Amino acid sequence: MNRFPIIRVVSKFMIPYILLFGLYVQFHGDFGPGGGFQAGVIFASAIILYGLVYGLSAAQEVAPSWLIEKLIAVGLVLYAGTGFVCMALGGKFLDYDTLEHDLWSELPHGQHLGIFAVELGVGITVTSVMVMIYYAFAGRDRVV
Amino acid sequence: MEIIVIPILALLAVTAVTIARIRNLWAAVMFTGIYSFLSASWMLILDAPDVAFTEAAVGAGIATILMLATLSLVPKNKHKGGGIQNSDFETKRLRGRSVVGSLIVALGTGAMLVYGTLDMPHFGDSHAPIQEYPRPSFVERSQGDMHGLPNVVTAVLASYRGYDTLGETAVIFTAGIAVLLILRRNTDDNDRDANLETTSSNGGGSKPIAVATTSKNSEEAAS
Amino acid sequence: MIVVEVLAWICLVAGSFFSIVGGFGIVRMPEFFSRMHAGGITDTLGAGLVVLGLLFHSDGVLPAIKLLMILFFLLVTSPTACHALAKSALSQGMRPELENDAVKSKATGS
Amino acid sequence: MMHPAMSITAVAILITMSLAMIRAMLGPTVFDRVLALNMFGTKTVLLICLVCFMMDRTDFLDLALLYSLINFIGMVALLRFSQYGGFDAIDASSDEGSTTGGTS
Repeated sequence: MNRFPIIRVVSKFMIPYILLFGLYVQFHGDFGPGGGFQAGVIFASAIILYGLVYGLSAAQEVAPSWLIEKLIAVGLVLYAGTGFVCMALGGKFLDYDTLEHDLWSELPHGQHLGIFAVELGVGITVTSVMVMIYYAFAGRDRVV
Repeated sequence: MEIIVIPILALLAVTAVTIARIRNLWAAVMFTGIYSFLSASWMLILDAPDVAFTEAAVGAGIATILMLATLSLVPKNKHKGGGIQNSDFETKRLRGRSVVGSLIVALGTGAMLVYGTLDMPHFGDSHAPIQEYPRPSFVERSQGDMHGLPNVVTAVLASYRGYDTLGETAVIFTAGIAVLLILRRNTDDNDRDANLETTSSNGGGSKPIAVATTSKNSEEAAS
Repeated sequence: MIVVEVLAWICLVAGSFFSIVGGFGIVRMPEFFSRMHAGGITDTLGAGLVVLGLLFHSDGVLPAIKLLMILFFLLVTSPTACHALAKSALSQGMRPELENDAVKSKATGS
Repeated sequence: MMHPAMSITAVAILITMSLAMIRAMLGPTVFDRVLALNMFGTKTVLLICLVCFMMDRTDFLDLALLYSLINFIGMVALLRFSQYGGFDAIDASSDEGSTTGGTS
């Protein structure tokens, strides 16, 4: 889109706000509307906007393909791993009541901590899947 | 509120009919965007802000981009100019051939689905399992269980129904892997030329094999 | 308080007036570039007045800040999209239909 | 707080939405449709703000904020695809893009 300088500048200006809003939805989802899935989609939208305006290779410098591929699995592992940590602490799978702790009072406790970790896993998986689908579409068109 | 609700529902119906009837696929993608806007407003009025949030995040941004990307991968004459008569002809041919069969299949599926709902409790029945089971309900329990987290939807999704959400995340994971397997050509492995030569069945093949197959092909062509 | 109430009424009604005017403009205007002018009215003046009217009704700081942010993003993104739209329409050969060369631009097939 | 002026404004916005939809249906060129869609998005943001105030649930204004951000992405995507018809011709622009980005 190098024929649209205003779009380039405004996109550069908007992307931080979209990323920040995605983080807000991710970490504020326990208190207001939102959660991991929505946050993941918003975060991916910001990266895709960057790719649409500045080109696929620029987006792949920001979020490299190999990293995104790994992150698809990392999110799911984080989710299931929370369940296994609960089992290791003596509860059942995904029983967040075992996550009660008194290490640091600022850190969320028990159920809240479990929800936090699980939503983070969902967010990571959704972000990377959406970005990866975009890469798949865009990269295909470039080769043909 | 009725003064807003009825026009929104009418606009939703008009948009849905337009999406089904319009022949220009680019315009249809834009109308799905309009449908997303309207349904998000409608879900907000129904007091379901989480669903409205999902619709807003997915419908206006990602869904539009992915549908446009799909259209751009389809051969050009399908959605621009001269191809329209061709596709019209296609639908006419299909309509003449199999309208009876598809009608029977559709009606049969519909009848089976209606038959399946006969055993379900009546709509709004106060003795239905969905009203009986969580007693006290999640809304009353979640304040104590969740250290005072106000959003019950998040509590139900991530904690009370944690298994379901794990399954959903696995579905997203699987869908992403499937899209990768179908769509991606390994452009980032520096063997783009090799990839262009070989067929997609051995897309992961290394360079020497690709060269060997191409040389064989050229030999066959020469002989 | 009555002053705030009156101001909110004025802003909301003026915003809805401009919004409807722009809506009729986008349907009734003869060609693309004049329609874009009509769309610009609703996107900036109509939206600004409506959000300003709601601002008078907001109790508390957080809703007011959110409204101001919404207004800010609308005012940034909507004219940008309109500009890019006009530019790509021009680059694809559409020309604004002026009074003295209406015949010529029809001939080029805008 | 159900305010009569808000009801009037909501009805006006709904009328504008239907007018924009008429243009999106008629629209002879693709640009008319994109213009109508852009207008529809702005009007949705306003309608959601109004509904939040009419239901007295101002914490749902996040939704309007999200739409005002996301609507832009949809516009950029539509423009890019109507301009280039695909993802190609991107990488030619990326080098110049870095220099433009540096100055902005």
